[in-house]
Amino acid sequence: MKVNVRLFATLRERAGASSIDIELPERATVDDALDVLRERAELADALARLPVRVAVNREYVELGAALHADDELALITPVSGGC
Amino acid sequence: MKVNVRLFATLRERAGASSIDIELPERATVDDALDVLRERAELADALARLPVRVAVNREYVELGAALHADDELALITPVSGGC
Amino acid sequence: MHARISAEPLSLSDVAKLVAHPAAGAIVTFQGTTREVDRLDYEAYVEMAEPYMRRLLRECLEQHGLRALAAEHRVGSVPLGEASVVVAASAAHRQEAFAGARAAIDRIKAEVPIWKRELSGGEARWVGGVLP
Amino acid sequence: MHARISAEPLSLSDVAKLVAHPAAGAIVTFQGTTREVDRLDYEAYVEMAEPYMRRLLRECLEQHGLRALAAEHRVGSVPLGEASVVVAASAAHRQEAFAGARAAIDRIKAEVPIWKRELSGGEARWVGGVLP
Repeated sequence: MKVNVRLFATLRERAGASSIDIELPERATVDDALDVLRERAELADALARLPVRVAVNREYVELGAALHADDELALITPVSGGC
Repeated sequence: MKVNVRLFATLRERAGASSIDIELPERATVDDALDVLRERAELADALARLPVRVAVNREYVELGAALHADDELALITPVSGGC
Repeated sequence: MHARISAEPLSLSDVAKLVAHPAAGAIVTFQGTTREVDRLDYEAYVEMAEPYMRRLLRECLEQHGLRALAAEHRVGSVPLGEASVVVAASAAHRQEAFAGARAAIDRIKAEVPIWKRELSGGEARWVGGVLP
Repeated sequence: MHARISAEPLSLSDVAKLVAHPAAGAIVTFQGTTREVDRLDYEAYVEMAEPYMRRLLRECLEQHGLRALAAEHRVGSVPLGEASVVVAASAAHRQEAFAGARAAIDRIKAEVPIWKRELSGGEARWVGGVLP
């Protein structure tokens, strides 16, 4: 199944894209998606260095959460809004 | 010696004036001035009921502070500025 | 240190602008507004209140490590919903800006010679306060 | 509950007006401004940040007994001295208004998916932050 991955800040710059699609087996979890993303050359370094929190369909979720086809998964590196 | 007494809020309304002059002996203190003011018919009730802090020449002072001719003495009842 | 007693309506943005500073990352403001009654009438011992407020602001600025601090208090009639007092504090970080603005309004209410009378349904009464 | 992500300059007085209420005697605002660097560039996950901020504000309102709470966050370039975020909280009394405004900005900084890049002397770097 296809999942859309949103990228921001450092990760967006590394990937040269604000979103990418990845293929995952049916019943994959967020953790499985992260494994796939860590193997991508353009993200490997940054994902080894930066902690990430994951949002699915615009809600923060835990690593064990199940994914579904066409979900929007976002990689949230440490946030620095405010001032 | 003459001392000018500034009145505000409840005391101003009771006295029907925003300031009054009182006569005091030389070397009188703030406490002496308060004794004189408590004997005035228009202020007696209010001064028996309300606590007051005294300012002399626009600075808060203690009751023992000495007064001088033409000092400006203000009777400060509990304040309620702000909101 | 800007401290002013004024009979005119107060402007939040004007007071906030007074504390802007290139090294200040945080600005906190406080507005006290008339609520629940038709209006409040404020009376001040202006000749003392203004310099006292200025000195009080300087002490708060030093104690809380602020960049700037300003306050204005209105006198006369303040109708429902309008501001009787505005305080603005700026600091490098938000912790100090919040603490400084809070200290300033706490001290203004407790120490500055200003009194208010409440007008509600045709009745007027002086509001009990704090002895400085 | 007003929460907005905007590429336009923020107006303190507009956000403060959103929380005015006849039963609110206290309005506290917070502004975070760019300091010490030429500018900050903010990027947001707007589709999530706006509803998340709205929910966060509702929680702060309930926890602190506020009358109203509003916040706006700017994205794109924010030059030195300009505001990146504005929060306004109203409550019956100042205690709650201060606590509510403080809680809102603390949570916005720690939880909302927004990132900033610092630009200083021609150098750009993403600022390390807090993992939500």
